Amino acid sequence: MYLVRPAEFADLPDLERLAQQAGIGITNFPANRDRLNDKIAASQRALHTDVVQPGGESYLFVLVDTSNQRVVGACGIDSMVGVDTPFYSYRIDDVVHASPQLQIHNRIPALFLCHDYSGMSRLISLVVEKAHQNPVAMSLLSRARLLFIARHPDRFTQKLFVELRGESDRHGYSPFWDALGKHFFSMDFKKADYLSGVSNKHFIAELMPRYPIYVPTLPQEAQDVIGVVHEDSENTADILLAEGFEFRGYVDIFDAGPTVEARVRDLRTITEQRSGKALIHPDTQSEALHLIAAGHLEDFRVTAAPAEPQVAGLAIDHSTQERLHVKSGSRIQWVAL
Amino acid sequence: MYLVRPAEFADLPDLERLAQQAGIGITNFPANRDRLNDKIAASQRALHTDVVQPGGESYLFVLVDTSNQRVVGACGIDSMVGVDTPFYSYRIDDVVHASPQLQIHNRIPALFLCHDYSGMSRLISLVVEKAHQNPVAMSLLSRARLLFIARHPDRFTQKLFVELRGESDRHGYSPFWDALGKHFFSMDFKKADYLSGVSNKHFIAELMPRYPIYVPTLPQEAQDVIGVVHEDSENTADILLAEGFEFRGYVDIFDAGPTVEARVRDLRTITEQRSGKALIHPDTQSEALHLIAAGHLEDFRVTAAPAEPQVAGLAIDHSTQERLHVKSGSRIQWVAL
Amino acid sequence: MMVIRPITQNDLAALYRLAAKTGVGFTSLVADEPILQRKIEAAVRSFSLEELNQPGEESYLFVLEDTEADNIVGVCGLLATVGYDEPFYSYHLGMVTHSSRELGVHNVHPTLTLNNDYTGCSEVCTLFLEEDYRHSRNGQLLSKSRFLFLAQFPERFTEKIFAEMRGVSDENGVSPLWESLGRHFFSIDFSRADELTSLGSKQFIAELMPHNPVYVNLLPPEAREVIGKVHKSTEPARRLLEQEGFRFADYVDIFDGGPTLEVFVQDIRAVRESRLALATVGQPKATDSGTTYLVANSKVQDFRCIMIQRSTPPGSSLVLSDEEAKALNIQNREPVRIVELSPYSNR
Amino acid sequence: MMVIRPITQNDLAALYRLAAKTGVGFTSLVADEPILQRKIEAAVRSFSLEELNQPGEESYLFVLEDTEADNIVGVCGLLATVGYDEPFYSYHLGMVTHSSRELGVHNVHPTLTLNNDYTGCSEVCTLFLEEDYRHSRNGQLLSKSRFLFLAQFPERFTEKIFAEMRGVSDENGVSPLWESLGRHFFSIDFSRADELTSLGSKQFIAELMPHNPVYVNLLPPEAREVIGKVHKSTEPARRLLEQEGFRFADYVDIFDGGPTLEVFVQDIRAVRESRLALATVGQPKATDSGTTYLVANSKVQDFRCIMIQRSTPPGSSLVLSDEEAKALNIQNREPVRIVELSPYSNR
Repeated sequence: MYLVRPAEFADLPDLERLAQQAGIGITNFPANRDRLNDKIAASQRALHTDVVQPGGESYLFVLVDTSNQRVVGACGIDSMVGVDTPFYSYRIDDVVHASPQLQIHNRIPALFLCHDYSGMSRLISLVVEKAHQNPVAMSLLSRARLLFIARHPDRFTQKLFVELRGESDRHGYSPFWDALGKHFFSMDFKKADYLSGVSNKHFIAELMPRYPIYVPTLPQEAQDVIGVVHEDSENTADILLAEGFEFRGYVDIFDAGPTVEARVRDLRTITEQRSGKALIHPDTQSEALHLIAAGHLEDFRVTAAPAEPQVAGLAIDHSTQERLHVKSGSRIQWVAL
Repeated sequence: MYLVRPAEFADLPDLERLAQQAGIGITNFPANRDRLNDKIAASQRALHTDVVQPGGESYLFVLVDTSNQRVVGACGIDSMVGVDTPFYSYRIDDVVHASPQLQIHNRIPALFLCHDYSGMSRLISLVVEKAHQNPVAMSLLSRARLLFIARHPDRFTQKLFVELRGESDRHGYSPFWDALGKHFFSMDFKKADYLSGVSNKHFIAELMPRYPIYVPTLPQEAQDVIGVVHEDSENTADILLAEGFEFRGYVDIFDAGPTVEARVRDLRTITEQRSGKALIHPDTQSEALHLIAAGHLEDFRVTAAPAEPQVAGLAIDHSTQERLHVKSGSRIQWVAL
Repeated sequence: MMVIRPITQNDLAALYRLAAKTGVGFTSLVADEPILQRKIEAAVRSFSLEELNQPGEESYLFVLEDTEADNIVGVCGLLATVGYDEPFYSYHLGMVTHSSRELGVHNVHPTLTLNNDYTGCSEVCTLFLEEDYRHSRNGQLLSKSRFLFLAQFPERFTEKIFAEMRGVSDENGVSPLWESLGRHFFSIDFSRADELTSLGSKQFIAELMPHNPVYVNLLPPEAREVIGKVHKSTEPARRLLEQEGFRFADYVDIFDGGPTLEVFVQDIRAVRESRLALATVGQPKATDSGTTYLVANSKVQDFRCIMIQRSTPPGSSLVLSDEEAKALNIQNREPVRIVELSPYSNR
Repeated sequence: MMVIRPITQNDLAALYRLAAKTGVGFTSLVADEPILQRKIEAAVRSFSLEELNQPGEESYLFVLEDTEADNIVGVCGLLATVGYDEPFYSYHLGMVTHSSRELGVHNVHPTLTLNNDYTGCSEVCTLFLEEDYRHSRNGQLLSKSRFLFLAQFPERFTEKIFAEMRGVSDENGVSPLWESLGRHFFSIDFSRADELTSLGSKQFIAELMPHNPVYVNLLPPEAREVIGKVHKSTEPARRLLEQEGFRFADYVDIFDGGPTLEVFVQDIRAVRESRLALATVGQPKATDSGTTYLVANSKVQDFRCIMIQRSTPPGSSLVLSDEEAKALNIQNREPVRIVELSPYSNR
């Protein structure tokens, strides 16, 4: 079985191993021990602080294989991006050029550098070990964050967004980067990708194009990957789209991977979640898997288990009860998987 | 009592009188007999055509005082703007300029000429004679259009927008125009306003600024009216906001009046409307006023009358029945006023 | 003798014959009789204005006549102002720098920005000489005669003047810059765009061209290379103008990327060094050796310009032969303007 | 005698004294010892490079010395290139035209566009002369001596060179253009922005300034009027450069709107008309009447430039007095470069 809980310092070695497997294109999860340690520290700090509105806190969660207590996945939430330095994206906007005289009506897509997502909460870096990339684990890890948000709405903004990894091959070659970013950064994709994970991002403001880039003037292979999700992230993308996240024409400035967004209140997990008491039935008959969450902040835990919604609450079995550290009658949240 | 129905050619003299009273700033309702005649003709043509998707049709409705059968108001719907020539607006977008070194983070609003509303349905030109500007008549005329859209959804887009008249004084002086448009059009506001109602609008593309206008560089009095509704249109604005229309940062290119938009399915009139049979009760007791619509296309009629929702349908009285040209058991739509 | 004079109504057939020989990419002279007729009429009207205090919409068109063969063999022109009747577009080749001290990166990005910066400026335009006459410095006479007109009548032109140079295209008229840039925005062929422009219809440029700067480094190499370069056949014309003081000021043609050269009229060598002299009709010492000079009279409607040779530099007076005086359409003691045909010829 | 020579390490105190007298708006010379020390070191290093094939990051700083009073009274400079160490910003004053044939409307809108177009270009910079010495053509000597250096060492500079002119501001240092435009984007005072720039910190300009063209006609009249205008005190300097061939090429300062003047080095009058002559140390006929000439030696590190007067134009050799030869730091038969101090003085 799986459990999602906030990351702890003891998880560091496991997280480092995960990050090494993740590879290029996951800028928020760099294989750098210090940075990972900082991320855990930041998350712990956020969980122990009395927060009344989002202000740049970041939360890191881990997916635990309860059979051996190993960390096999991680994900996070930034309560607000763009607090210190603006958060950059390209907005794809059509520039309309029409000549009635020539009966030409051209809609020319162009990339506009913008910080439209500055000030918004972001779901980040869903990473799961290959062997555990099954639908239950993936869905649990992804949606557990939304249950956390539902439980602590004041800590996040009303809208959320997620960046999906764009096309690049295993050597880190990105056709989009090669056609565009390279000219402005004078470095390779790997390095820019790494820097944007570890540096203060000033360099983006300093080096990025100030004027819109007309898409048709880019080489065809670069045009072809704009807004396209990396093969490895297709599962993640499917889960998010099923949740109600939508692509609104924003892409990553490095690899042109799409950004998807949604209002918290429109998300399937949020609208369908119920809360009530934990009812302990040793022999719960139901086969219907549920995501079940309990606890606040540092004690927040989510698992996926068979359960039976009843009028008084949710019927769960003993092992689920133990995983969640709840007693009979404890307040829990749940949603069908 | 009042009735809303599609405009007919016989309404032309009344409409001309109304347009003269409306004055400057209502570019879609110019006091020009030929243009008004064209508008009626276009509406009649649209109503008699088999339309499967919006394609630029326009519909014109009149508000009739049934006590004397005089036309005392008008409004319309364009099924899709920007079909022949783009539909222009200014989008107000913040340009973010930040210097970490100086600890300055400026958000500078700028006006971007755009055609973001091209291809969308528009509610237009709500004009009501002064003596009839009471809440019932205003609300009836405004919301009757929405019931028409509900009845004929394929004829309109999923989103609607309305332009609200911006600030200008009785002499047609607009501080925004004076600071901005004047420099680009080399004519006065009155003339530009008139031209944009009667001409093909090419001149807007030809003469408007191609680069964004930084708002703080405009004179204060021009800045002050950006997105501000003209005093005379405040009632109209209130009705639309109550319906669920929202301001999304778009303003008129001439007078900077705000544009409001909504998804059809989110509007109060749409979500609250019910349909069922007309139940004729000679002595309906209810005092609750309802908007009641009947008929399709050229036979579409809406009135406001006391009525009583029942399980089988809506109980209405005889005079209402007559105004709507319905029989007992006819299919009608209604919504509480 | 080879004589430069204003075009007249009688020159339509000759002008049409020349226009037919110009070929693709020569937008200022197309073989279309009504257009050429209008050009001639505008020129005749412009030359007929004896008093002018400032440049307006005048266009001056001159022809080179072989008086012995009674043949018009070349044409050149001056426009008092461009851009008022129809917008005049160029790309400005600018730069944007980005640097990050933290990363030690410093990038300079050249950009192309659409503009109308030459609006209201005078233009040196329309130069064509028949193939058979491309010898004996006829090309120089044709091109530089205009500078004596400028020197004599500066009030008819703006302080700055420019010339557009034909850009690079291959034998089929395919322009690398157009293929990589313009085509995306126009959805029409280069030749069609060229044709529309030559017919004086330019609104479509504003409507279709990109209004934001285009980053040159994002264009393919073959397009980058031709920005600011002239067509091989235009290289001599470019050198000639540069010797006279014209300079590339980072403006290029929006279609083929050909350079625009500009100069302040008073800085043109042939203007700055030209001087007035009184003509004495008589027997000049030697007229077939020594330095070659351009000589022009000081008339507008009856403007004439010829080349002469003298072995001693003329001073405040200039002895002209009967034939020369006749070609210049002047009497004894009339003022003429004179300058060495080429720079450094007086050193 | 008044002599121009390269600055040396010993001139720090004198340079500081001069810098303290320059006042607000003179960003290239601020009274800050470490900064001035660095400037001197850079100049000494630049002059010490005997062989150079292309311009790099050299900066040349010259002083004007009154050898009798043993006093440094002026300073002037040349930069080999700008914009590489720190971005160099200007506004380009361009035009956008809009016309509607249907309505018969034709509008020309001037625009200001932020750019780095001068990146990599040489600059004529830092000119300051003590008040007491503003006579006897000392200002001309100070300014124009640089042109002889340019003429002698063109490989150390770019083909084009420019000079920034101080723009309009009132007695309190308030600039009308800044108040109407820059202030909205900076949220800091003009003097603070000016200070930051003079400290060599320009990243904030890219970060804060508008990247889209600004329509000049939307600015208040007092701001429009000063675009491309010089401060009253700078008018003589502007005239002097214009006489030498510098021209306003539609670039202005991003803070105060002061004009940038530019020219191709070979088109500078004092460069074009300068020539080499062999110096003969002896007894010149008269040294206190006739035409005034600038004379410079042909050395880099030991560059010297003085003014002399001669009543007959010097030819291929030039007779210099002992004192003059000593001031120029030359021996008999060494080559010197000479040019008339002012244009037209040789007509």
